[in-house]
Amino acid sequence: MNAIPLSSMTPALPEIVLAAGAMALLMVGAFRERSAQLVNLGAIMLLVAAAFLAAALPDGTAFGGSFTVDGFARFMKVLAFGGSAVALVMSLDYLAVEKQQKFEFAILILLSATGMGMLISAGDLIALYLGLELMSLSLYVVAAFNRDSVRSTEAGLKYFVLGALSSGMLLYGCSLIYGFTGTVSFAGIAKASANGGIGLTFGLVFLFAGFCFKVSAVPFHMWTPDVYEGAPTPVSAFFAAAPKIAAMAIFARATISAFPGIVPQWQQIVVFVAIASMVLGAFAAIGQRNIKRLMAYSSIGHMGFALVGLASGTAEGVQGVLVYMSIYLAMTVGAFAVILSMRRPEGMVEQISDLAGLSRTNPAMAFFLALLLFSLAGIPPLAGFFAKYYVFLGAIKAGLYGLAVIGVLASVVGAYYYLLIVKIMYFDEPAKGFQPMPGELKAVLGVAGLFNLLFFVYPAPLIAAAGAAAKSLF
Amino acid sequence: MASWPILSVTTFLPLAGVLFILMLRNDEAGVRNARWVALWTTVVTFAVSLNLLWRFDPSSPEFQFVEKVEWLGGYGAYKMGVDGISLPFVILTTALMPLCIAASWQSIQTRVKEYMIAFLALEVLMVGTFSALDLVLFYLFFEGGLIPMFLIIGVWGGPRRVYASFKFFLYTLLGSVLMLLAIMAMFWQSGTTDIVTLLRHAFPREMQPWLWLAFFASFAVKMPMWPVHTWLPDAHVEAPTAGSVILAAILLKMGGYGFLRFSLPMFPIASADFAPLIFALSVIAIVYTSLVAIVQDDMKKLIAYSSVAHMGFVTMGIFAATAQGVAGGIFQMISHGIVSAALFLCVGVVYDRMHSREIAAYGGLVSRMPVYAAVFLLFTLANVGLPGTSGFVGEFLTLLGTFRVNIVVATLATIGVILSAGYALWLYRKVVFGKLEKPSLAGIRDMGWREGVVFAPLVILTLLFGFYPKPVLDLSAASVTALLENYQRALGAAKTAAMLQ
Amino acid sequence: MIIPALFFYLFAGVCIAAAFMVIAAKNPVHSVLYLILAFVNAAGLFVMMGAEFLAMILIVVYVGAVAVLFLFVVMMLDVDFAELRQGFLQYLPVGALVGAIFLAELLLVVGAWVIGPGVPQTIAAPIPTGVNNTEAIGRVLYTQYVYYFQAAAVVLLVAMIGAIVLTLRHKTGVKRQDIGEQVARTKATAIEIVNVKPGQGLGA
Amino acid sequence: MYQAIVLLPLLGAILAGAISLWGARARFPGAEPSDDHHAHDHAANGHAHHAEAHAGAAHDDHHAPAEPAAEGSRAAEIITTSLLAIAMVLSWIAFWRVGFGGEEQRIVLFNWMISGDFKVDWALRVDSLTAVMLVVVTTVSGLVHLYSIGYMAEDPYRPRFFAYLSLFTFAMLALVTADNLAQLFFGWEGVGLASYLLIGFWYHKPEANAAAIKAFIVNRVGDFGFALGIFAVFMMTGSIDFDTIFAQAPSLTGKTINFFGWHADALTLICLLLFMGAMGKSAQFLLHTWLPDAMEGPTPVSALIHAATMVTAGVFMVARLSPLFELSPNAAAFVTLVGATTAFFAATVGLVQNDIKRIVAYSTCSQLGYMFVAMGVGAYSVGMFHLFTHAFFKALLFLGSGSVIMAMHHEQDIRNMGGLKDKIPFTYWTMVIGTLALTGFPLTAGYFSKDAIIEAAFVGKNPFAAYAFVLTVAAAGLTAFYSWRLIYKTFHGTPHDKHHYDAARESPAVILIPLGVLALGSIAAGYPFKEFFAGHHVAEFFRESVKQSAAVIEAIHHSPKIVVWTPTVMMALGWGVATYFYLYRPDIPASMMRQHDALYRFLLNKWYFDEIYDVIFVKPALWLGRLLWKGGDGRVIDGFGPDGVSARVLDVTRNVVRLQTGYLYHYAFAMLIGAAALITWFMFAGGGAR
Amino acid sequence: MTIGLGHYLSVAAILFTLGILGIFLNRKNVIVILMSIELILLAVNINLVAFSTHIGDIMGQVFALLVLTVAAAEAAIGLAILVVYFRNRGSIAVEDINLMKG
Repeated sequence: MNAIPLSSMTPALPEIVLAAGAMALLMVGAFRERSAQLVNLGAIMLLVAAAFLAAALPDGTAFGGSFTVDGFARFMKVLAFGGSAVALVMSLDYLAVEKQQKFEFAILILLSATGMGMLISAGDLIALYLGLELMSLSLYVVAAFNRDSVRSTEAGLKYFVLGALSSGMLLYGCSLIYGFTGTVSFAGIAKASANGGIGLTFGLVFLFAGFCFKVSAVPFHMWTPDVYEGAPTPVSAFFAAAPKIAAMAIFARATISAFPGIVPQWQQIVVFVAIASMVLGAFAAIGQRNIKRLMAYSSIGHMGFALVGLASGTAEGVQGVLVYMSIYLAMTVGAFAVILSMRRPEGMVEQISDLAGLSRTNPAMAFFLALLLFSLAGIPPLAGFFAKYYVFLGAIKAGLYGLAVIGVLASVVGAYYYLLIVKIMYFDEPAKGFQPMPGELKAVLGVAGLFNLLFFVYPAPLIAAAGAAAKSLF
Repeated sequence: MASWPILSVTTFLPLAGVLFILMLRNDEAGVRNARWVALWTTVVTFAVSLNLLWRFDPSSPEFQFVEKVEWLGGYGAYKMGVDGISLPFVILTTALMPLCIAASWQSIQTRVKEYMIAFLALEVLMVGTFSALDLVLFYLFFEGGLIPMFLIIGVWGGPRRVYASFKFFLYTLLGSVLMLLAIMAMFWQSGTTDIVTLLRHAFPREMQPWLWLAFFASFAVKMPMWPVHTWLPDAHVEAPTAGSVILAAILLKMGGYGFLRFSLPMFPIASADFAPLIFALSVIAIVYTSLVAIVQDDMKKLIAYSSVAHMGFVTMGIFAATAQGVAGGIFQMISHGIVSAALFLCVGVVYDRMHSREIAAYGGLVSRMPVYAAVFLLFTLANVGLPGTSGFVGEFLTLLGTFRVNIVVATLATIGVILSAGYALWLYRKVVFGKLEKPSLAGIRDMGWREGVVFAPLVILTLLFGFYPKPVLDLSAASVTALLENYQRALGAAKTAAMLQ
Repeated sequence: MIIPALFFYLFAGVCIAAAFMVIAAKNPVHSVLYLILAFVNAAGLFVMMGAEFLAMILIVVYVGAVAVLFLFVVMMLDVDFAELRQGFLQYLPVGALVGAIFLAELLLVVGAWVIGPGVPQTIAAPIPTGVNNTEAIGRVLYTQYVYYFQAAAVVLLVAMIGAIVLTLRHKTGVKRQDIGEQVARTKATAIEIVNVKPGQGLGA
Repeated sequence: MYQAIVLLPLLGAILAGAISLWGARARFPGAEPSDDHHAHDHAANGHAHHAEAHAGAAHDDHHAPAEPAAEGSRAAEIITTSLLAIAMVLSWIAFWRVGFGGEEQRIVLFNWMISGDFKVDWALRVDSLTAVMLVVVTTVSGLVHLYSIGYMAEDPYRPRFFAYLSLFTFAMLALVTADNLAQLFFGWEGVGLASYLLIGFWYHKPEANAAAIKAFIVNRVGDFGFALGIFAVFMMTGSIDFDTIFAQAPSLTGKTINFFGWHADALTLICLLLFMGAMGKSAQFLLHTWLPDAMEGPTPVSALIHAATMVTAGVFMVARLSPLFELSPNAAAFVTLVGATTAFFAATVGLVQNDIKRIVAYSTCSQLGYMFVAMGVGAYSVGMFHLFTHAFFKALLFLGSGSVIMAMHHEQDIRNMGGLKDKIPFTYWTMVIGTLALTGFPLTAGYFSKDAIIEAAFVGKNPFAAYAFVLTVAAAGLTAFYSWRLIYKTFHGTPHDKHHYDAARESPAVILIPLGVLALGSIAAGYPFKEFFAGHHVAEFFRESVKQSAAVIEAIHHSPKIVVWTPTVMMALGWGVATYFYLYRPDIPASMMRQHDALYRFLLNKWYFDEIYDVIFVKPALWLGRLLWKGGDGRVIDGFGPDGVSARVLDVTRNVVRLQTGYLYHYAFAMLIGAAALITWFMFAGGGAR
Repeated sequence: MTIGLGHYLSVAAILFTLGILGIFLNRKNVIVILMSIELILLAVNINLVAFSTHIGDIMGQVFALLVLTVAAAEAAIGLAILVVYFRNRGSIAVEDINLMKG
């Protein structure tokens, strides 16, 4: 019996802080009346603290390699925790106005973020599974958080059933991989998988099915629009931001660190999935009337683009993924800040047509949303362009020309529906205006918009950080 | 070399205007001030760009005023500079912008601040496109121009503005994304996105056709070449006057500039191989669109189609790869920039008064608008390519240069000279000549002093460059010579290599 | 050697048949019962493989808790059983076809299973000899892999919070006992002394 | 001095143009801009109503002359005319100095285009050929300016008219002083432009506009060839300077150019292409259709542009490029063929026309044909001689016609005239002189030049010389016939339009003086110059400016007497028939007209060229344009391109969205299919990736 | 007639397939879907245990134990969501769960 020194757990400090903080806040919530606001603020601070901690921690591993901290993990954790924090910030007003103020919401977000941290740092299949489940279970609950709404509960139910199915597939894949390689640790798998085998490939397919579900890549994407639409809007914002990052992180980490020996196999899968996602995301979004659904399809498409970077399987590609995810985060929270402000006196609205003539009724909001939409469409000089630039750079280097061509063509189709929104905001006659934007949403939108607009001025830090992070994976 | 980053200042100066306008309040005074701020910004920018012209050494084929800053972490740098090929376009852009602002003075009455901001942003992107010396930076500026132009067409455009703006945006985007991929492939192949380095880089023979085609996809749409030209008439018709001016005068030139800057020098073998394709498309464009122009009933559409035809001369000249062809192509672009801009402004003058672009809605304007008639006549003739106007020099040189290389192409293209007389004079006759019979036109007034101020420089330049095109030709001569020398050398080397095998 | 084989086929056959009935049964209550049957037989298989502890857990946790929970919910929700199975056959052909292909491929792969060449070197925690299965698991679970243990605990916490936040209802109008309030009651707060003058009543 | 000759008219044009714009502007001031939009909008509407009412009251466009003359009309007239007069004087001095003094000059003004090995300057080339043209152009132009002061007196837009006239003169002078092909082309197109503007001067007349455009476009067809010719010259010689080209020309013999698969002899091809330009400008057969229509313009214009100067530019060009044509017998033969055909064809059409100006126009066409015949057979100086004399008498005839038209209050149909000789005697006599000269009455100017051409055709060595001889002789007869027909129907017999007849009166002096001067020229311009153009002094006079063909000139002098007399006989015959027909038996032409109805119509409709061109060029072009627009751009390119693609995208979208049914089992099924597809892929296809 | 690894894996594969089929062939009752998920997890556990004993590594069993734990948590959440859904919708028929689509 060898005792584990406490100091060896420092790499997991952010997660420990989050988990412990969540429990503490749980106590606060449970034993104090009307403490939701307090818990929310506490949770935000915890997330921010965790983000800083995650950024500050040095490289290292804990729990016998189950938990890894490297540049990649740091980068992704900052994004995931930051995204969670922003999502929580954006939910404050909504929850208050919609009379949904329950302290459990913040707790669940915190625990979900803990799961994300674990997922990002996972060093073996079990840690991966536990992190994934910790993250997902919280997500299932928050999707159904508005428990008196049919739509919200339906969203939760759908998400749960399909999520459980996907984790079943993922587990089945894990079991096959374990059986073939005799180990669950990524490093061990990498060693044992050097010469492939059909069984391992099968395991890979099932494992990827699980990952694809979490990043909502085609054909495992179908929950996304329904859940985005049905879930309370701040929850959709949260879904679009943080879990995607964590899932993409583990997708990248698992494929790169565990399967370097069978690159051709997983590359084929990723290429297929990326193409399918980009194309479907672009096409299906065009037909949408509900802006949340549209954002869902948009996120499907964007995950496809991010996967393009992964498909190349090189450091450049992963760097592209990291850059993509960071910028995607900024774009998507900004867009959701607008969606969360689409409130008329009679309630929230979420039809795209409700944005008609926004450039007249609220020019600043329209301007920033337009910026974000052009950025989402990948038009230079906005940040979204650089996101696409770096992933395709990776793909081209890896010689994936077909993928790249289909990708850029899909981005053109995708540009269409973003333009459609711009058109509605700028070219159409004004509809009734929205209520004034709450301050925190203004701040989020402003920061996100300016980030997207001015990213090109000094992109080097993010790119360098992403480059360093990507290298740590190889 | 300049002690201060004159090129960057030229490029980004309009942003100062944007900031000023943003600070203005949205009341009547603010709107008025927005106009003045925009005008002064563009005028100052023009003045600064003249400084560029002043200090430029036309005898050197090298890039000048080069600035370089690390930017994308090894995947692209901020590098600016101009040579004899790009400088004319920079000046053209800065020179036309004040005119566009002035031309929009009264015709734009809604969302004036936004309009001015869009134009100033557009100026930044256009000047940047012509002075970028890094592929990624170039792409950034090149594509970025879509956003303000999309808004200009969409917000301030005509009745079918949505269709037109979407067509414009998506069409050009579609072409450009392929170029982006080619840029990446070039980066990995050569290890740099620095245009100056790439100009000397020999891309492998088997790679060149693909890169060339990708760039072609972008520039052909932008140019626009037949058969990817159909966005242009729609965009022109719906855009507000100044938007049409910019579109015709500068945005189209980006395609030709791209061919000159990238296709020809970087992929010489592919350029030579694909020259027949370009020739064929150019000739089709010239004849086809001229014929189409003849039957138009919308003034702007007619001019738009004629633009396509004129751009056909440019592409043909460039890919003839003779000194006259290339220099003629450049000159034709500059000249077309002036002339088509003026023609769209001419349409704008009557559109502002009557709010119709139907040719049939006009007639006999000469008896009420003599000055307008004279100005319109001059530009109509320049459009026809009458010697003594700038339109002639470009057309003549491109044809001359092409004839040496391919007689059939030059001959067929010359047919366009006949047809252009047909549609241009027909338009002029229907609009300006004839009896003034339509009661709606009885009260139409001639050009005011502001319109006069807008047209005056264009008139002067059209005539000046017609009689004395030397300044423009000299400006680019050294660069063109160097370009063609490299091109021939590369072809020669390829031929030798092929012989050795 | 025939006995283990027979037992294997017994457990496996019953398990598969029960699993089939889970999805095919008309009545969800029956489905739950078949599920329990499948679990019990799977536990038998676990025992055959030497994983006694897991077999026990399967019985205790799954049959004892999860399956009962299912039963409870099925009973609680007022479901119209008669309509079950309608439309079941609608997608059966294509579903069965895909399922069959899927299964055939899985069987082909797992049937031809060979241990990868690198496996013996990669084993992280060999099954210790001389200790029983429970202890073997315990030894690693509480030491080397306490992380998993803790993480699983957090997962369960989430499940608790989630279940509570979703289903717990604070019904308004229901009087609840508040001990603190009861204890804090004083005479001043509990009693109001009204001085009623005779003959006048309270109406004035 | 030469700069002055060329640029003075330009100065005049600019000044007059400025006056014209200034005046027009004063009449219709521009919109006054205001920053206040609301006010502006309102004001604009108000203006419209106001101005409408105003227009109804004061300006009535339907009676153009009612408009007051533009301000500064007089100033414009005086400026342009006097500048032209100066240029004319200078030109005669130049003619003397260059032609007889031999002071040939080449004056470089400044660079025009420099690009690689291509270099063109603005330069004046003054040699005898130029000098001849200078005097022709400035003299006729000066006289026409003067004439126009009277002729256009009632027109409200005189400054504009004079600006155009001077602009034309400038362009023509630039053309004749050109030192290289590009500059020649500049002048070429410049005169085309001026012609376009002047034909369309009365812009409110639809026919005038149509004629103007037609003139420009038909000329452009010729220019198409001209331009190609320039390109070919540059390709073969590396230069378009005349000196360089001529120096290199001999070395080009035997070289070929692959032109659409035809390995053409380089020089022949070049000459043919260049000649195509000449055909357009000089209204030769096939490209002549614009000239008669151009008579829609004011009569002075017809005299200046469509008789004396512009249309002879083609002839001038061939003369200028004679070193090239000389080396290409095939091209020269073609020139002869076209010239002869035109001479005959136009004469036949001229027989039956009724519009006084059109008759003269066809006559011009025909005479240009003569000149080309001379060029074709190598008698360049002879052609130039005819050009020189023709300028006088044809301008005279046009201006005389103008005088008649004025007298008849803008009546142009000779069927409505008659008996005018007593009302306007001066005009009558000058017209008769012009007609005599045109028909080649002995000792008039036309006699020397025309006979020389016919003789040259007779002695010519090229395959079409004989053909040319026959046709030119025939045309000489026809010319006499239609010319006298015009005189008789206009001035003799009985007036047909009593009202106009009574009102007719002689034109003012400002009109009659030019007529007189030109009449003098028509008589005197022949004999004194005979030896320099078609005689023994040709070589001294022209020196290197045109290719000498001493053999031809020599042969002319030794041509048989019968040949010398033939044209005169033909002239007499034609005159006689005309006299008989129109003076004594006016019923004969009428009955002939009835008997040969088909032929008459054929001629009256100008061999149906306009109709044929309409069917084979204009209509198909419009049809094709519409087809390409609606069908090509609309249906095919947009249909399969952007519109089609976007429609397909929407179709796909509809289907994709339909996949998203909302049913859990479909979603699960999709996931299963995805996984199954992937493992199947690896099982059977992709597994082999390694 | 030895019972090897392949046999256990085959059983697991059949259970897995049945679980998946259960999810998308079921039309009327969400609870059965949840049970199908349990079947899938059971299949995974059989796999893990089989591998674990076959290659002599205890990790597989640890993994299976954790899967069991998480599966229980999952079932709890799933049923909780199901219950709230039922409260809102009054039905748990699978075909009724399609408010959102397209």
